[in-house]
Amino acid sequence: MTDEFADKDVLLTIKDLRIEGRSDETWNEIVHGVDITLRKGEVLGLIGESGAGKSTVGLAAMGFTRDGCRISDGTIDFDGIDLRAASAGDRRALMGKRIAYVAQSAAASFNPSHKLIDQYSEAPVQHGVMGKSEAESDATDLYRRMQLPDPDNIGFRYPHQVSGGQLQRAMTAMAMACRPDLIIFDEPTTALDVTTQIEVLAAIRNIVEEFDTAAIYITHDLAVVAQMADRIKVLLKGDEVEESDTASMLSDPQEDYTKSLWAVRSYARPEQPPVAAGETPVVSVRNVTAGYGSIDVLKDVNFDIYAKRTVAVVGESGSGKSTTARVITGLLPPRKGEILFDGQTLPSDYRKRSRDQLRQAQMIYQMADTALNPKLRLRELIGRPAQMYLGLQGKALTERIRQLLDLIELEPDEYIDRLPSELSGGQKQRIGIARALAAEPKFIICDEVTSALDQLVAEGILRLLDKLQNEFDLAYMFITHDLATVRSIADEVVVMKEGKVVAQGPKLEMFQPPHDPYTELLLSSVPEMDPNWLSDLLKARGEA
Amino acid sequence: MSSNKFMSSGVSRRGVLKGASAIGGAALLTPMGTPMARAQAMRGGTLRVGMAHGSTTDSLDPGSWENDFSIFLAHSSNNYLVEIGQDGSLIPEVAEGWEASPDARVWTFTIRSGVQYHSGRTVTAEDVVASINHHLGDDSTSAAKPILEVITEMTIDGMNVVFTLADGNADFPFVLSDYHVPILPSNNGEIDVTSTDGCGPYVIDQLEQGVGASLTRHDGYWKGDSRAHFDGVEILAIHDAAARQNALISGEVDYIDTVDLNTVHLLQRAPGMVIFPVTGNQHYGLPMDSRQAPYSDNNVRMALKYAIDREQMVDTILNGFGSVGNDHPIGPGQRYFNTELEQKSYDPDRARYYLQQSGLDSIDLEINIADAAFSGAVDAAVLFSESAAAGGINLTVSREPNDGYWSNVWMQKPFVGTYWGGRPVEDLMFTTAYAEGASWNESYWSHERFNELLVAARAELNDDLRREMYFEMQQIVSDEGSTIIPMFAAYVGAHNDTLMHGDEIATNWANDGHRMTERWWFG
Amino acid sequence: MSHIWSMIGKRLALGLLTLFIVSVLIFLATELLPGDFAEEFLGQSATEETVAALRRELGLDQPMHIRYIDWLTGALQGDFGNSLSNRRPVSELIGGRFGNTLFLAAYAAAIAVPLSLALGILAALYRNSFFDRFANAAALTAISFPEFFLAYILIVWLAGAGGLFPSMANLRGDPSFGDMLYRTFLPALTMTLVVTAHMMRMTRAAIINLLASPYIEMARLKGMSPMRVVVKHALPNALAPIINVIALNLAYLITGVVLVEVVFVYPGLGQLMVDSVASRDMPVVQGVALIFAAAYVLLNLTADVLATLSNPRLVHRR
Amino acid sequence: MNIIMPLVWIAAVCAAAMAAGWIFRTVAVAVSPRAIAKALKSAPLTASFGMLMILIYIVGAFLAPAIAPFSETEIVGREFQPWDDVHLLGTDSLGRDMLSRLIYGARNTVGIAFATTIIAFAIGSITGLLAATVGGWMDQTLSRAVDVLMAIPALIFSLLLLSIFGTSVVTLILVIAIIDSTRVFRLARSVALNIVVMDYIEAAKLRGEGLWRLITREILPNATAPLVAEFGLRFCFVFLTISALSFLGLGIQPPTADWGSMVKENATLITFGDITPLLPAGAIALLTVSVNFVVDWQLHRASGLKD
Repeated sequence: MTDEFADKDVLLTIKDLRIEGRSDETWNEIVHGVDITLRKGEVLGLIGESGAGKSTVGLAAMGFTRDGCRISDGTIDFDGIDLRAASAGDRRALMGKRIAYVAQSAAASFNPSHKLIDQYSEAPVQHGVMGKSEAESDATDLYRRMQLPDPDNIGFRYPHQVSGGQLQRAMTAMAMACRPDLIIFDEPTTALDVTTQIEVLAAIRNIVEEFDTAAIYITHDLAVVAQMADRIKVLLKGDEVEESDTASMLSDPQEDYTKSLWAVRSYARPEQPPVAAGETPVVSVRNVTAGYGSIDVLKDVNFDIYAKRTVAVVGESGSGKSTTARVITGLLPPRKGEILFDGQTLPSDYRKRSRDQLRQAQMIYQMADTALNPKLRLRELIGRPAQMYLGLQGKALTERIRQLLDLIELEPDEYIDRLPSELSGGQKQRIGIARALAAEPKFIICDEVTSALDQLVAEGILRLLDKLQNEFDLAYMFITHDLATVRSIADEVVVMKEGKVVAQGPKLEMFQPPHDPYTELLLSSVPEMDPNWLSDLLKARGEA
Repeated sequence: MSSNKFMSSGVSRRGVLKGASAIGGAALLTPMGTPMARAQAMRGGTLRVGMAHGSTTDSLDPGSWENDFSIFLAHSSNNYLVEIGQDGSLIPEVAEGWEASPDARVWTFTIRSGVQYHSGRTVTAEDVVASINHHLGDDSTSAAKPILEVITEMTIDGMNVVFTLADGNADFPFVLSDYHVPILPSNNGEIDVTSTDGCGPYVIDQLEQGVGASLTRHDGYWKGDSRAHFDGVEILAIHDAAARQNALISGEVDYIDTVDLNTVHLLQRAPGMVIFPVTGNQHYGLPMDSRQAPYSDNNVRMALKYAIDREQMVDTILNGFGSVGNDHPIGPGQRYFNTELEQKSYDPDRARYYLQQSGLDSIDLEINIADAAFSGAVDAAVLFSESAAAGGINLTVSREPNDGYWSNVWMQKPFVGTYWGGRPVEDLMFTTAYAEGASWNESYWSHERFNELLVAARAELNDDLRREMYFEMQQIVSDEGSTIIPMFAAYVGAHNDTLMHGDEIATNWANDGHRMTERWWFG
Repeated sequence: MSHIWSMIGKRLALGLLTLFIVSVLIFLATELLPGDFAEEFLGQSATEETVAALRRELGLDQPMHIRYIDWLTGALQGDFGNSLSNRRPVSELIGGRFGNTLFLAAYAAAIAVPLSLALGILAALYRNSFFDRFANAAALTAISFPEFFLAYILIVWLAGAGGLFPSMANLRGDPSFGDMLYRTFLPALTMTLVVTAHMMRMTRAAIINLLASPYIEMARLKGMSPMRVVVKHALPNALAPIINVIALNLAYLITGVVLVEVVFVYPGLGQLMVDSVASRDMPVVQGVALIFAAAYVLLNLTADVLATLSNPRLVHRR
Repeated sequence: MNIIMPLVWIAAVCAAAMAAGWIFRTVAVAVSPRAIAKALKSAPLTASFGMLMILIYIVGAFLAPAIAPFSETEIVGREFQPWDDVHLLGTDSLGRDMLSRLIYGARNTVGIAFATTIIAFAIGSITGLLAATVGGWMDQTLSRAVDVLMAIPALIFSLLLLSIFGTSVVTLILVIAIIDSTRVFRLARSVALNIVVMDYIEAAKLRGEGLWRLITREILPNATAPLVAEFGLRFCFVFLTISALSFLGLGIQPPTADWGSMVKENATLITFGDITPLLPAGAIALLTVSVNFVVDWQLHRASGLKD
């Protein structure tokens, strides 16, 4: 595919880019010499796990660095303009006009105080490209091309009135407002559900092709980048690993690191023997109807979880997955139905449960950042449940904390007195696991525990959970929207939609056709490594 | 000595028992006034006065007047039966003249005819009776009630009003000069306490209590051109001392009362500024409850009297504007001031001596005081505590809130602070604050000999005998009294040099006897 | 929008409750003060007889709860009683002074609010620069001087002999509007200095707080100038805390400036309140306290309504 | 009016202050243990200057009897003596040594302000956190009560309370603390409302933690940054409150030296161009600015903003 662009003009040249970041009052190099050459109309995929410097490099392509970062060396040449030497004003004249940016979270990147269309027209009006009314009609036009619903009026809404997938498309439209030569896409679909992701990917691809815009597409999801990019560059901790055109990168990665990235999806939990007849489930959810105010979020939900088994609860956001977890933990007493634990009915409000009942069911949260008190050291974070439930004190407690750290594969001496802020994302999630284990529970709810993590790290966490399950005979309820995760870890699957269970059964059964239509939609939306997957899927759906 | 022809030998004794306009008409005030100055007096201009007092809760009821704003305003818009002259003598005002019976129990006052109120009406004898009756009776809330209660009967005889007193009182006309007793128009025997009408030199056009008042000259004023030279008067309540000074310096007012003594020497340096101190009878005191130990022991009281550094107080608290006191309330300018009494001075050894007399080496005392007692009272107490230490007296100063001081601390706590504006005659002062059982006997002091002398002197018409009695009473109060009176404080005002006044200045009150609007002029 | 109206209604009801409790508290406090009106009014010259007579006359010999209920009954019918000391209706006594207080507060606010917003925005824009640090230090210095002392300093500088402005804010004699502005310039300036620092610091902090937001980065990446980023993108989202702090300071300008009134001889409510407390003139104390409390409640309510209106999420529900 | 000279002076003072801050930082970094030295190194000059000043105040407060040339209460000369060799800053309205009173004033003023602020924060933050954590009726009751207290102007409220309960130092501290605590309550509550929605609070609740531990171990540590910032300002406002109260005749008991009262006692001098009253006022201002410089720096560190 490289040949396709060989005769086009070079738009962007980055040579030996080095970027430093400030931490602990000193400057440390975080990007160690990256080169990029991008021609007009070409899409470059930047891939790597978090901390690889993808976003930093992407922003540097605009001559921009975040606060606390600086470009220490290298050249950035955009269409003959030396961005490092250019004045701040000159750079501003390019940004938004000739180089545009699409951020990861459109919900956070749209200013909540202004209407979409005002934010759309800001760049064209301020850069003097067109007048306000012209920009507004142009916006409507682009919204239509982005296949946004009600394109004539959607612009007059505020960001919070528009769904996440629509916002992401509106943001892409906004980036297009001045018809830039280059767009930086910074993980634009990471925060979206699989089903929504497809629509956004399709819209982005269409518009980029239509206006022949060059793009740098940053992501950690290989399957996604395979659909979008002409060439792929792999980064690791600020260093270039390798670069080649998409097809050869997918079929024939050269470096070990790239190969390991490619191998992530191969992990699968071994098949478990069927549950013995007559065994009492650890947790039973019985006829649960629950909700907030007058709205029922859950409608008559039923399922069981047995010891040493993992039940994956899947569905889009808003389908009632997390609410189910809140009902089980007792944070949200149900309107109807009950929760049984080892065959015994649990009090519906957690405040009425005994300490032992509380101990038996633990929870691991999606965002380790908010789930760990940032002001407490690991000793206390992990030790507190052991101290509270098991009455451990002094030496015995310390010993137990060290055991737990060993279990989650962190070196006790090094970590026991750290603060959460001194850990990486994966390590934080491990602490969340250790904290749950410290209570010596029978049952753990894992709420999207890997969705905020890179694939390599996520895989580590899944393996760890798996190991612990076998070791301690744990029952897991695994809430996720990622079917790949389900495939690798679940024994049984519960599919939820709009508060109802639409399908449930053993994993193998669920992944075998025929599916329930919603399950089918979910399954088919999981991106695949095949560069033609998106085109084929859209075509198939278009025909259907 | 004929009762109706009595003439005082002393200057200020003149005309007490019988007063009358000497000739009348234009020369009305000549004998007592300041003819030189008045000859130069010029009409015109609006006098702007900044007063330290004046509260939003002030009222027009004369029985309630207590601060200088009300009193100053009262003298600007009202006349009284009797005026106290700049030399301390009595001058007939609404009363044309008076006569007393030989025992000084029955007094006949003749009301001047043709004295006009602002409203145009003329003053009648009924008005006079009503104005005084306002302060009497069971329901009276007037502050003047205690001093007027001596009147047992008032009868009207044409333009004469005859007062019958419970006991003889040679100083009765002074009583009627009290600022609470202006002559006001009456209706059915009652005065209207919501009206601003009066028969004084200026008409109140606008009055906002606690803020200020505007007055214009009363065209029909009976004293004619000899008094009230300003076209108008503006009185402003400026509570903050610095604000008052600033108003004067920046020319927003012409005169201020109660200058901040801490900085008066600095104010003096400002161009065109005249500091105007008047040493009268105003004195600051520290009364002790003589019923309570240790103050019931006169040795302790004497120890305290010698442990106070009076000179330092006058220097520091008054910045020199005043004189040392000798623990009795009679000022050096008064008729019977005891010139033979030894002046006490700071002597820690004698303080220690007296303390030993009461069997003590040292003593711990507490004084409860607030600046409400007098300006600089807390500082004075702090100075006292420093000087008393040398005499073996450990005095702790407890500052009380100004708010509520007079009801909660004064006459409630055993050792406090007080001030007295002074009274024009000895008897009034002693009767009010030193007589046994008097409402304002703030030290709960009682002395047999003193009480006898007080009654005797009041009705005594022989001047020499009277002097002797008052001398002894001063001696008693000074040596055995239960109030330390360390200083007599001058009234210190300040004005710009365009303001003129007579050579002599009244010492009975601040602001030229509160009659400056009537007596002063712009040069 | 209906939810905003219901919020206003609810808050007004709560506000009335607040006013009621304030009136009870103030009444109790006035009762607890040493001495009563009769004693205070007659002062040093009080005698037992005259005090008793005055109490009888004013009904102060009635038990406490009866007097409160009497007052409350009147107040509920819009009659706030008469001043005990000069017998004038409280509404009349307060009326003019309330106008004065509002005028001065509005004057000071008209200077202070734009000034502190501008300074806060500039400080946020040039954060950690010399300008920022200097403005910060200057504002802190200004608020760390007691306000009466600030007033004295301003008088020395700007009034005094041959000064530019009068040292007294004398409103007697029906001055014109322009004249009023001139005469009350110094007190307004003093109050401006007192409140500016707080509002400026909050503006700066609220804006800086948002500068790490993705939408601010987005605005910068759209090539917008720093000024536009701060004013158009950060400020509208920082309005809620700023409005709150402005409301608190406006309430202070109305209720907290008794010392400024004293120094500039300005007949406002603060002085009336202090005078009335000193003389235990309960109806006046109650009247002023209720005005102060109402001002506080209404300003807070206004702030909350404005803060709600400034947030599209709360105005335009999904 | 010559506008150049004051500007030159301001610039000179700023430069001198920054130089002092730089020297202090250099010395402090050199003598501190490594961990502290690393943090100190990052301090901007303003914060270094602030720390230096706070240190000087603390030393002054502790060593007052040793440093002050005269005693706090002794009358050593005539009133308002000008500055000279014996009385470096002259004497006050009673003839007490100004410099000595300023030094003793540090002890009294800072001590009282500190005690007051501590109490105000103890009451305000505990109730505030309680309201946010428990919510429901507890929140309603406390919030409404605070609304009522705040609806009464602070100065007038303290005037009332002090008139009722007397003006001893203890009452003064308690009255100001209680009135101040309403402001702290509001802040603590609003900060805590953002914290109680965090997952780690939910986790602690589900663990069965008691209210006290929830507040002290889980919420409070995360609310300290804004509370500390407020502490800096509130601390300084105590001086002003005392000063305002002494204007109304209700400040600290004499003859104790405290800056607020000293400003009031000498304030009229400023009218005549005598700068003596500026000294206690300046002492307050300098401390205010210093404290807030340090607080700003700490907040900046806590906020994680990196510019």
